[in-house]
Amino acid sequence: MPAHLAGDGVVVFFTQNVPQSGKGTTVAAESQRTEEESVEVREEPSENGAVASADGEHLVDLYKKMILIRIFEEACQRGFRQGKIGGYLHVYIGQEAVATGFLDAFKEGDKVITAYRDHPHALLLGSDPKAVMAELYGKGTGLVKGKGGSMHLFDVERGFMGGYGIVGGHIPLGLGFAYAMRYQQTDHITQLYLGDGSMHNGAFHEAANMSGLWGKDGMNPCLFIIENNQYGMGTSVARSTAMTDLAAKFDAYGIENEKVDGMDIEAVLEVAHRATQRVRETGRPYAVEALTYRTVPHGAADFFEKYRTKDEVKKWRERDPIGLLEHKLLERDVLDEESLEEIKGEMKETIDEVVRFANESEEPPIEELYSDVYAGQDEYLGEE
Amino acid sequence: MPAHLAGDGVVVFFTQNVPQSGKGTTVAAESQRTEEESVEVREEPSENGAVASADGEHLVDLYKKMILIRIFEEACQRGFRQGKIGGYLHVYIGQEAVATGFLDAFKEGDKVITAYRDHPHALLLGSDPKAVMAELYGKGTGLVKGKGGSMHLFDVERGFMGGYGIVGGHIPLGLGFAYAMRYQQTDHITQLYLGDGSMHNGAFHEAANMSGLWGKDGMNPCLFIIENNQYGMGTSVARSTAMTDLAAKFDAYGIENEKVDGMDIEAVLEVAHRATQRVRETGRPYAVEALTYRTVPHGAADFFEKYRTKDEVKKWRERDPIGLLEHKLLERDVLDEESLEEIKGEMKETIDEVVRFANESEEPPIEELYSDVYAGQDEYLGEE
Amino acid sequence: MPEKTYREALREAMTQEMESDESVVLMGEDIGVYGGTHLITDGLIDRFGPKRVIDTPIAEGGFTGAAIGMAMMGMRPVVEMMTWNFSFLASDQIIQNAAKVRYFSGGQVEVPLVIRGPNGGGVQLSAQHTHSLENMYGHFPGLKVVSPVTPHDVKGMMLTAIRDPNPVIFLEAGALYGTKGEVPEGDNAVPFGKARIAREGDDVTLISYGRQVNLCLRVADRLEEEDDVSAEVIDVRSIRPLDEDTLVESVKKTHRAVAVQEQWRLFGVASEVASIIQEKAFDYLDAPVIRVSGAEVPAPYARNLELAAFPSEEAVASAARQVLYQEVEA
Amino acid sequence: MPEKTYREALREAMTQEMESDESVVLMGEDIGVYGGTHLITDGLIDRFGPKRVIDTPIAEGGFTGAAIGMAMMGMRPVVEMMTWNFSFLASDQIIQNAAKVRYFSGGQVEVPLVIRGPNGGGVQLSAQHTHSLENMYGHFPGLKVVSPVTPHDVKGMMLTAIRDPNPVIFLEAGALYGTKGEVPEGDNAVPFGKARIAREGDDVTLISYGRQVNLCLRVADRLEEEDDVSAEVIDVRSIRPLDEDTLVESVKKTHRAVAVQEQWRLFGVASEVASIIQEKAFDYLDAPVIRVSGAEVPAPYARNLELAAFPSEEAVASAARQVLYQEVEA
Ligand SMILES: Cc1ncc(C[n+]2csc(CCOP(=O)(O)OP(=O)(O)O)c2C)c(N)n1
Ligand SMILES: Cc1ncc(C[n+]2csc(CCOP(=O)(O)OP(=O)(O)O)c2C)c(N)n1
Ligand SMILES: [Mg+2]
Ligand SMILES: [Mg+2]
Repeated sequence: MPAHLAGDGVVVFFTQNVPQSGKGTTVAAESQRTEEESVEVREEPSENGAVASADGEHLVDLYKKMILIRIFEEACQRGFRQGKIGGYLHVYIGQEAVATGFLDAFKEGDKVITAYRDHPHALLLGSDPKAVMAELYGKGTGLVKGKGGSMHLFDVERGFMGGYGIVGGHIPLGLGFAYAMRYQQTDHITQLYLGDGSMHNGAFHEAANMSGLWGKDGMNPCLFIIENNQYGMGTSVARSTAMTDLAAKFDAYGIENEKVDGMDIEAVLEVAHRATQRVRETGRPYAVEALTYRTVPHGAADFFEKYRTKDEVKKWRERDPIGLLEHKLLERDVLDEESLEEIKGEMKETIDEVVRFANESEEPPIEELYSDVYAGQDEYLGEE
Repeated sequence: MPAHLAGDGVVVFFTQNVPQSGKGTTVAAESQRTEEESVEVREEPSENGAVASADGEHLVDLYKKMILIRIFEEACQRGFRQGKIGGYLHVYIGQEAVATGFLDAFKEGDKVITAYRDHPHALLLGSDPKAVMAELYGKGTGLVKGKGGSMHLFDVERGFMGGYGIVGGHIPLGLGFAYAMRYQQTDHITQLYLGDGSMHNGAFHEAANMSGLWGKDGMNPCLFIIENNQYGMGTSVARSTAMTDLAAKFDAYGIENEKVDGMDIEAVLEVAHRATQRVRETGRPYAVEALTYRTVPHGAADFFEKYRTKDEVKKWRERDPIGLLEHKLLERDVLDEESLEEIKGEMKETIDEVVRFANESEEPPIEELYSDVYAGQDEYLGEE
Repeated sequence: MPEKTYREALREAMTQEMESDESVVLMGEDIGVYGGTHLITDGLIDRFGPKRVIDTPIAEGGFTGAAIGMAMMGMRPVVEMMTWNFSFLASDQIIQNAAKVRYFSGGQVEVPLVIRGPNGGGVQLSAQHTHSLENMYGHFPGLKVVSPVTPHDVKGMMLTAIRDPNPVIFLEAGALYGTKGEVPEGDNAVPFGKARIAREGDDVTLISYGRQVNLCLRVADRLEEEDDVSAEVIDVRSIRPLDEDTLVESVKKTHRAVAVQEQWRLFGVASEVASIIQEKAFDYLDAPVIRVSGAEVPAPYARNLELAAFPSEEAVASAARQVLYQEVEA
Repeated sequence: MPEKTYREALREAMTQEMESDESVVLMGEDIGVYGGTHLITDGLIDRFGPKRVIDTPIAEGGFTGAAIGMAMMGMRPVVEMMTWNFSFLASDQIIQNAAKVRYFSGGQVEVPLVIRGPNGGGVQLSAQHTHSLENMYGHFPGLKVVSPVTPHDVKGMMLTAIRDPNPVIFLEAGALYGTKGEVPEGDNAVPFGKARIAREGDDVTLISYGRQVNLCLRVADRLEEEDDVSAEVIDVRSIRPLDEDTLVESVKKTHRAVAVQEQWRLFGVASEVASIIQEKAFDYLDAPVIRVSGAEVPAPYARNLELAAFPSEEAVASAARQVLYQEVEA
């Protein structure tokens, strides 16, 4: 069962054991749905294929996750403005459907790696939101003991391999995981998240090429998930490359690819399960470009945005993934306005508690400065 | 006039003022040949377009150049085995038609940059073969005063910007030249040579992407010339990437591209003039993958070649660019066997003289160790 | 003299040189339309246009290499490394090409290139975003490396850097972009290779650079107050070339020295300083040169840990006291 | 004990560990089918297959990063950097990920990774192919850096490196791959952090590592013959951690030291050594520690220039004489 958000005393409210009955959307040609599954979606998607559309309960579950992320991220922004959170802070507001959809296809044993916009990935994998927030608050109760901060979340036990601050630098690591998982003869895969801006960096190129190459021997089950939020900081895709079809860039590496509307959780879900399954079965990489948008500034410290118009932001807000999902839930009579409000209300309370926990936690003990430098006997090689 | 091979006392034997009358091969659609030009091919190709095929005299000229390269390179290999040449030595044997063809389209003011397999580029741009050989012999009379050796030939006055030893590392520099030439409002271009193996390196990716991007504003007249000799050291193209169409990799950067038979000098010539003209006119990059083969080991120190079969080498030797050209010259009655032998004989003598010069030259004076570290007043910042 | 921030002084130097020399261009990530992540280049794209203020993709190696190519063609690019932490990605270009191409071309080219950006720690930027790379780049012949700490010097050294025909690694005290100081109008070019005596004193020499100079000045005040000790503070400011004479002269006067750096101890600037002093002022030293460095750990995020990782007033004062009151045998 | 070449000793260590531990794999350019450009891995692909001896594209950053990922998953990759000169391209992966990911993950992962290859000059490899990067990598906490010079040590330290749960920068004396020495069969693991006394002596300590150890041994013989001086030669061999004690103990005995390195002077290993000795053996020193380094120029190609650029017997002997016969005041 998804220990998910089950932090000490935090209400667990995601539906468990979601049955996945197909409801309209396409099923990947090469895979077939089995009848009547009552496995947990996140932990074990259908044995031999992709899910089709999610049913109502499943959508509600995903809705709650997206709301969790949204409210958590808003709390982060407040914490930053209050000076409680330091360093660099990048939130996922506007992009929630992407990680939420793809991690729905996560299977225990899989590995997830991303850059610095990493809170949702930890939360969705079940890291305790209290520990995540405490990390941002620089506390000893933090997910990585206060040592990494916002950009360096890790929850290795749950498959979350981090949390990296150098654009593109994490990409080669993801292939390494994928190789290792095949070398160790498991059927696990890597979900490797990357930004549009990172694709013009050499690290991406070298990694994608090697992934394609190793994939020929079935040694690289790596799903590249491009979070194309249209900008790398203030530089739009069109100002960073002459060839703006990011998915198609994978052609150069022999990696099959497609695009998905990253604002529509159902669309993401469909491709997520299908692509995940395919990568798992073949040991070959696959790439999905999710078209999305961050409706907030790049980093929490950014105070002006010369590089895009208010109008543009407004237009994208109309396709806000949470708004879109609410619309579906209402339209399909899965939830009414009141229940939506209720969910948000509950989540706010939860997050208030999370923030309180982070705030009240102690700073890490000073000895922590010197630990974890080396593994084994020589943790610290300096003086004192 | 091509000062070309006009080293001190070295016979100048390339035809000057080569008229370019089309003779059969295709003319690029967008360009037209003017009547009766008697300009030097290398210095000024037709005003408003590509050349078509070369006439007999021109072919003889190119033949001599290719023979020069071949015999020069063979002399290098001997010098290496004799211990006269140190360090790393990479020769161009088998690939002669590529640089010879492309540099036929070189126009004064253009810039040429390549990696370490750089002797032909210097020779074709008119560097004194004596100075080139003396460089390899580590002498003060060398092209770069004995400081760079085989991998670092430079002849900036003639447009040769080097000679680099880090695979891929020179590629970004080439774009910089191209940008500068437009910034300085000239119509010059960069001829940027790169190996098949270098294309999987991040430097290539970042550079090609920026070139495509800058090209949108006409700010990157850069002709990428891929010397695809099938291997990066012992690793074949197919063992280094899952997508082996190297020209097509430029699609990812919005750079138009094509392939050419790099063993057929006439084919190279055609694309060289057409592509050069196009890049010059548009300020946009263009890429040509020349399919070729080095029929010798990667480096002069390599003593075994487990990575390819003798049979494969033999097959490619049948398409040796010099052999192919000889065949054409004979078939078209441009030269007879005897004149071919005569040309080779003369060239051997010339190169013998070149080698003698290199051998008899003095080592650089020890003060040279300390010069050229910094420009301006502080040439050397160390002690003594 | 007008007071300006470090940021303004820096921008002023670049603007001045861009106005007087068309070959000067700026390049980097988000320096144009976005205004620069640290606002150093804010407004310059409007003034000089996108051909001279060039926004690049996130490709440190690629754009640094392109800038080297431009410099070889006679342009004078000033490249922003958004932070020096990203420069590992460009280190091949910087070390293998910029530093050496003049030499291995037998002097046929020059590389008048400046690479600039914030160096050193900030506030809780954590492990991947906290580096002091002066020793790393300072090791390589062919490069010049400077590290100005005052608004005056950042302007003056930037003027010198842009005019220098060699590649200059320009390490800004990123944590001090907002601090003010006197900055002359016009041309206050500061030569490289000359250390600055930030405070005169007789009893002990505190040697440092970058934001640690301010730390040393505070410690000097404290030593004066608490110990009645007169400390001289030297701002090395030019890492390569390094002004050995000023260091040695000072120690010949004070007989005691402490070298302070934010970077890690092994193979750092302080080791070089100690090494030079013991070599050139051996007979004048009344105590070993003591080094104060950052803790030997990747930078932690939590503020309390981070503060413990950077050199502190206490650590510097205690090192000074150690060299001051040391019993000397022999 | 059987005599083996440095190359054979190295291969033996890797082979032994591959046989006993399935998680050990090799990666790098042309290490498999081609046999390794320096033949270190020759024959291993036939023995262990292409899944354990992985030929990579020319993508130093990419494959080093992939190896870090494998190591984080419990594999033990041994990456060949064809030569360390290419490692600038991987320096971001090495410094930002390998060295730090354990720390910034709060200890959740280990990175049992070895990156190995030839370091230092060869014969006329010229500017881009001649670097000694021990100080560069040695600066960063999280890495271990070693530099064995004997066939015995290269085997023993490789065994230790592969078993170490941390990233190890393994700098081979590339110029000595063909030299022979005694190498025990089986397990001769050499611990990190312990310097080796290559020759005992009483009058002066020559401190070095890599191929300069052999140079120092020759100089020691010469000093014995020509000056009747007994020189101790220390092979540092472990750059990080650095064995300060052995250095300090030796100098407490000899009172005089020369530190020799092929690398450039500023911020090099010799500066660190000098700095440590003056700090910890101040009262024992009868002369300053003198450093002998490579000339402050990119490596030239011509053999006569190259020889003048590397430390020579003459330079080391003259430095030794300088510290031996120095008039000491005070
Ligand atoms: C190598 C490197 N260069 C620059 C930066 C500074 N930087 C941080 S985030 C960012 C933009 C990245 O854009 P993208 O990959 O699209 O991710 P997004 O922030 O949009 O999620 C930049 C340039 C960095 N962290 N690393
Ligand atoms: C960054 C880097 N990695 C490795 C090497 C070693 N090396 C020298 S040449 C070469 C092969 C390059 O192949 P390719 O680009 O196809 O050029 P070719 O030699 O075939 O002309 C390699 C790996 C290097 N010089 N630089
Ligand atoms: Mg983005
Ligand atoms: Mg090749």
